[in-house]
Amino acid sequence: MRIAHNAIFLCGMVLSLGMTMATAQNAGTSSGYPTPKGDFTPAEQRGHGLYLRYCFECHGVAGDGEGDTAPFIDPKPRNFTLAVFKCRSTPTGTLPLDKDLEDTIERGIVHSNMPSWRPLRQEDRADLVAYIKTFSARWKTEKPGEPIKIPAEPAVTADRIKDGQAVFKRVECWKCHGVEGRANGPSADTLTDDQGRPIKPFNFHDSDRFKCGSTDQDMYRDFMTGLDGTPMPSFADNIKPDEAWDLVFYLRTLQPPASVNKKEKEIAKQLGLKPINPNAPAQSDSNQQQNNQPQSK
Amino acid sequence: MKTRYKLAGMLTALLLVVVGIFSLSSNVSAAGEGKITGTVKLTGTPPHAKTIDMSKDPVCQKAHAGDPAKVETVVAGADGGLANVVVYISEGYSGGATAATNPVSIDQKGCMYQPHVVAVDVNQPMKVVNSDQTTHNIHPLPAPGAGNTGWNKSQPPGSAPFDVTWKAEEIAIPVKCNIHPWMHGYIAVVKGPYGTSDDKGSYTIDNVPPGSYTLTAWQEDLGKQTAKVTVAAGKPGTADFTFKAK
Amino acid sequence: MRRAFAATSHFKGQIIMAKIFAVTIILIAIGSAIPILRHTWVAPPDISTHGAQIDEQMSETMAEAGISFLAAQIILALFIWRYSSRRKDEKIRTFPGGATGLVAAAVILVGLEVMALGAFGVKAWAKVYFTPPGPNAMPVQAQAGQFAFYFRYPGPDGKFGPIHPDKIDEGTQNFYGLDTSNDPDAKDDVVTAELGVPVNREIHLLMHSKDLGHSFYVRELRVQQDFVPGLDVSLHFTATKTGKYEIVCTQLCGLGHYNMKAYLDVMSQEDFDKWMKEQAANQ
Amino acid sequence: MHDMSAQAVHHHAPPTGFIRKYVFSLDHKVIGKQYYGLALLAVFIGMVLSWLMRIHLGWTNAAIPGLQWLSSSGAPGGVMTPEYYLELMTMHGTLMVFFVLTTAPFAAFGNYFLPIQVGAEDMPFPHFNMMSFWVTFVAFCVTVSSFFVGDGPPLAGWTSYAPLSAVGAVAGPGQGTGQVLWAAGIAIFCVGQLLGSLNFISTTLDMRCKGMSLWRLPLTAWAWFITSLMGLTAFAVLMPACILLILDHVAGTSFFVASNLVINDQLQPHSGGSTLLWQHLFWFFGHPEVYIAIVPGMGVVSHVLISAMRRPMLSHRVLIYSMLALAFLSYMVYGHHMFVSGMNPISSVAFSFPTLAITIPSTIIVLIWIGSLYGSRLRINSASLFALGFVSMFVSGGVSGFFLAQPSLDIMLHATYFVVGHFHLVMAVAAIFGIFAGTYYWFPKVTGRMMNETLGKVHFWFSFVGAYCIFMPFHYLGMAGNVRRYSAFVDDFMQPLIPVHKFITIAALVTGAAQFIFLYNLIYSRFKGAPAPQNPWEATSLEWTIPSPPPFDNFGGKLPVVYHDPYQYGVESSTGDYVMQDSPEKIQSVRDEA
Repeated sequence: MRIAHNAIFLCGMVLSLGMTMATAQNAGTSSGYPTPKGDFTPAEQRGHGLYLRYCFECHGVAGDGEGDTAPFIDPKPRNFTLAVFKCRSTPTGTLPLDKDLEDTIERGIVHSNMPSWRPLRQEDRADLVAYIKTFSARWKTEKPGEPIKIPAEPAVTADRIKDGQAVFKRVECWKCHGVEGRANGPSADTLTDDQGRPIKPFNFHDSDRFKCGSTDQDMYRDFMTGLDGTPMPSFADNIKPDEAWDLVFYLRTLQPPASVNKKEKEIAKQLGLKPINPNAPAQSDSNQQQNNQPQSK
Repeated sequence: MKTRYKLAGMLTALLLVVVGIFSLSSNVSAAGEGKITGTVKLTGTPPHAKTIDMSKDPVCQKAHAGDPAKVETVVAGADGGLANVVVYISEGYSGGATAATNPVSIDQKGCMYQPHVVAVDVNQPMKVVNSDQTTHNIHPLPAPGAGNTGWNKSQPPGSAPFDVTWKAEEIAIPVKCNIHPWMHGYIAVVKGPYGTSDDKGSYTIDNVPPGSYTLTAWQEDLGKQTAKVTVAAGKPGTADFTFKAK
Repeated sequence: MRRAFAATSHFKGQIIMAKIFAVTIILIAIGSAIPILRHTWVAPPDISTHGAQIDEQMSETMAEAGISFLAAQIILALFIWRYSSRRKDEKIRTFPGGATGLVAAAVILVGLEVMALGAFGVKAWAKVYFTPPGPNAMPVQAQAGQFAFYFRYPGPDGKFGPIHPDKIDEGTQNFYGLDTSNDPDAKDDVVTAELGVPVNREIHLLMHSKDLGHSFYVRELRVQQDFVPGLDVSLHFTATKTGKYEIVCTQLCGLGHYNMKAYLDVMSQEDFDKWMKEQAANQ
Repeated sequence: MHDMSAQAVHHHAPPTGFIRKYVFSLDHKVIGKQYYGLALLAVFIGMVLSWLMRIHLGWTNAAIPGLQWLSSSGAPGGVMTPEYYLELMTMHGTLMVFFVLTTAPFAAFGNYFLPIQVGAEDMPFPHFNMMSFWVTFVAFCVTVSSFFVGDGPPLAGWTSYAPLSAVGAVAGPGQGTGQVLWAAGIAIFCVGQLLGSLNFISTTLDMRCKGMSLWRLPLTAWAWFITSLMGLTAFAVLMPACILLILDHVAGTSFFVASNLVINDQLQPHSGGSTLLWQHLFWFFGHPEVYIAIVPGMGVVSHVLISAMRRPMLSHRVLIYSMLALAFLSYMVYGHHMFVSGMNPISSVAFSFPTLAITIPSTIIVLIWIGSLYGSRLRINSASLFALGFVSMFVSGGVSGFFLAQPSLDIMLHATYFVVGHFHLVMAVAAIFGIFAGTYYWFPKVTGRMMNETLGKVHFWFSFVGAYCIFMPFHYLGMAGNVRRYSAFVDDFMQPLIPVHKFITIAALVTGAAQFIFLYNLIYSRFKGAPAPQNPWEATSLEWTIPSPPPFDNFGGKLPVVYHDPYQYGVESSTGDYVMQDSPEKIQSVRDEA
């Protein structure tokens, strides 16, 4: 008994002393991150550490969007290995700018589980982007697209809103978003994203905030770039910049009253704007069914 | 890893000491034999020197009442002379430490380092002085593994100056004061004779035994330049350098 | 069995000692209250819009704490005075109401009172932390590092240029690691060593730590908030009186901690504009 | 309660030979004395450190003669450098909190008297018990060794906030080797306390003699039991935290260091760590630690007061329930150390109310102490003086908690001398007074000799008045916004406060010097004191039923049997106004008036 005890005791002493001395040896000198794996740049290395702290639970260690919490999340976390991103300032099919990704991380994505990471520091977000870009080879082979130009926003007028409604009808936004923008268009229920997972169109009556930012400029950008990975296409080729602004103003009229669309709502009220009728010829949308005005929510 | 560096550093240090001892005896005759002189000039417009805001510490601010201190990264004289350039023998010098007797000093005055760049021989004592009525901490940051170990000491006002020596050649060790973040200087630890250019850009290297050498001139921002020079008995060698402003 | 306390001389001695002790306690209690009542050492007058509530809360708490302090000390002293002189033959009596009364007193008188105090105190706290900065609050970024504060104004474009930590070089006065040659936003950023603010203008302070934990403490503003490395904490306040006030660091950050300070310079709008011009000229 | 008097045979024979008897002894009494000695050593060092700090704060640029020999680099020419001040401050806090306030009232007294008071021959695990002391001793050596290694002890304070404590030597002198030694020392200390707590818990639960129900345990035993419960959980959190800190230093991990930190113009290669994590881990230990330091003091003071008042407390059970409530609440309030730390301000509010709730059990305890004085026959001696001083100090320190429990006031008072005054009064001074009371009270039992009463009273007066002179002004300084942990006061608004600091310094020097009276009294009485009877205070609990000093196996091989509640005072009996716990005589026993 006593022998055993002495043995244990001495081991304890020796161990603790040994540990202390050993640590004292390296103290302060080797303080640093483990040697980078692969050919990580310092920024990517830092991003790696941040990713392992904040991101991988949803986006997965491999960045494939298959994190532990992914099964319980809808919409699903982004799969970085595809390097396909919704919110870009670059044309559809191209890679986004780092700035776009940093903005997304800072802004978060409303109507989803992606929170805003504004409390993180700007330079940390930059590191995260640097690391996220290591998940896909596209970033090595391709260059980000040329960011689209957003012309100065014109003043909102009644005609513009009418024209916007016409555009809404012409390019068949209503097919998915519904004639009143209630996300109840004919093909709304059949939509799937690129991975074949069901996805809902945006219901303009729900909120005045969008996934990729809520300003008029953001809406404009969404038309022109599309939201890659979702059924929302880019209309850069069949909407002229002016028409895009019209569309912006029209869609504002559909949204619940807020500071951003006060003007649009007033004009719409004066016009007594009615929902479009997809079947009628393009000119006269005026004499259509009176039921539920956009405002009546 | 680290320990190997340490070991290397200590070995070099040991070696240097031995060499030093030898050379001291041999240099006594050679001392004052030859010297190298020259000037360092700056072409192009020197960068705009930002003024330093010392409002954080009233003591410092008072020291510069009237003319605020300026950043000393590139200090050019009226006639284009470039100051704070360290000129040393990078090749061809066989002897060890010279002039190890006269201590150079780095003074913390008006919350600036005077001189901004101090050159010192390996194992030559360097005196650290605090002439201010505020506490400074002098914090050299040698590159890891170069053989010099960093330290960080405070000097309250009125506390005695202390001497330090550097074990290995290193050009140059940045030195800073954490309490006054704008305070930055350099300690150029060279092996053998050296000179530092004054605000007219002229420098002198004493105690150079006859022979032909490669000189290197180092400026903290503009980098290094080299020149060949020959020193004969009684006839000083000359070498001029010209740096181009960024 | 030895009677250690029977010797009367000894007994007298301890009675005197007890009475001195009682008096001392009372003297100390009253003595410690005097500087508070005479406001010998107090915080400087408040220059913020939210500080009044904090001061009010402070004085209320002081009143309550002071009363409990004096009451407890004096009763303790009185009991010591009174009951140290009782003889062996006197009967032990118990406090009227026993423990139950005391527990009730503790819970009702002290407990609830203090809880209520705390509940009111939350209002002052909420005024500082639960209200977002106004839409036209002036954004200023404060960066703390060993051992100085530096402040950054976004300049005319209202945008802060991105920070590149690897470009930070205090030797060349690039405290924020700005890349003025490449970043358009950074070109017009103004970095200063003192926090100049216009009076009666709400300031939205974005607190950014360069290296370690620091803290931003201005007594007159009734503001204290730590800098957290890796997190950008934001704070907002409005200074209502012009003047120069000291900003000190209250989070131990190394050997120069005691000397880590800067000045808050509250200026009239035109002085501020002039000052801002000078600073911008010196970038 | 199973009968243990049947197997009243000691499970290890009396040791022969010096080592086994005095060094690696298994006897809980010797271990208790060893702990007490360690605490004395630590408190002496800590006090000298505080002296140096106080002198520096009073006369900042004055050369302290001889200091340059203590540390030539820390104090060139005797003028203390800022980093040396912070190093002394760190070591003062560490030594005092861990090696004095935790070891003396809990480990030292508890080890010696808990087994006796529960009527046991020894602790259930004597080997663990011995190991707990020697591990603690190793921890002490490791911590103190940082004075002599590298460039001195750490300067991050006893709270060692990350990242200052985690990034290594680049953050300043002492942050390399010194900081690692500190963390290692504390980690080892936790091991020792965990072993000790295990022993205390099992002693209280399993080793009670016949008739000793839990409610019949004296308040001291209850206090130690509650403390050991806290220690078991609190130190179990601190130890891993310290190990993670060491890993951040030597293994290059980033538990507590965020990314993109630029220290001395060097971009640190860490990433993803959380600096607030350390504060959460530390204070989850740190706040219970406060009660680990003070609750044993409460027990000792109650114990001493009762035998001085010649009557039991108004309510034995309410006192115990209140101490339990303190222990329980202490886990839900740690966030009040972090109100302005950058933690979510909502959680600050959430933490503030449990903190305020702590005033309720504390007030109950104080009121019961004071209320029990009413109608008592108070005996004044060194022990009871210190016990009453404890009550006064506890009140003074406690009320300042009203302020610090409110986040809105913490904005003004956080990290000022107000905090320093608060925790020194309520935790340090009060706990130390508890230690003194216990020492004067139990010294006769431990050594068989009485302590000198006169010296004791002189010591008390210096300590009591001195402590108030030192720590009351701290509150005023704090309200004027005097920031703590400053090695010099360069800010303009602090200049008028420096005279106060000078006053405090003088008070501290005098009060500290007076402690040598105690030391002398301790040593002198140990050898020359008047021989002590078995029960000098006419007390009732079990430790007074055995000879002083107690024999090796406490009860001479025959475990006692308990018939009464612990404090049967103010009753008529054959022995006078009290009845020993183990006397079989039938009495009209004093009931709990709860």
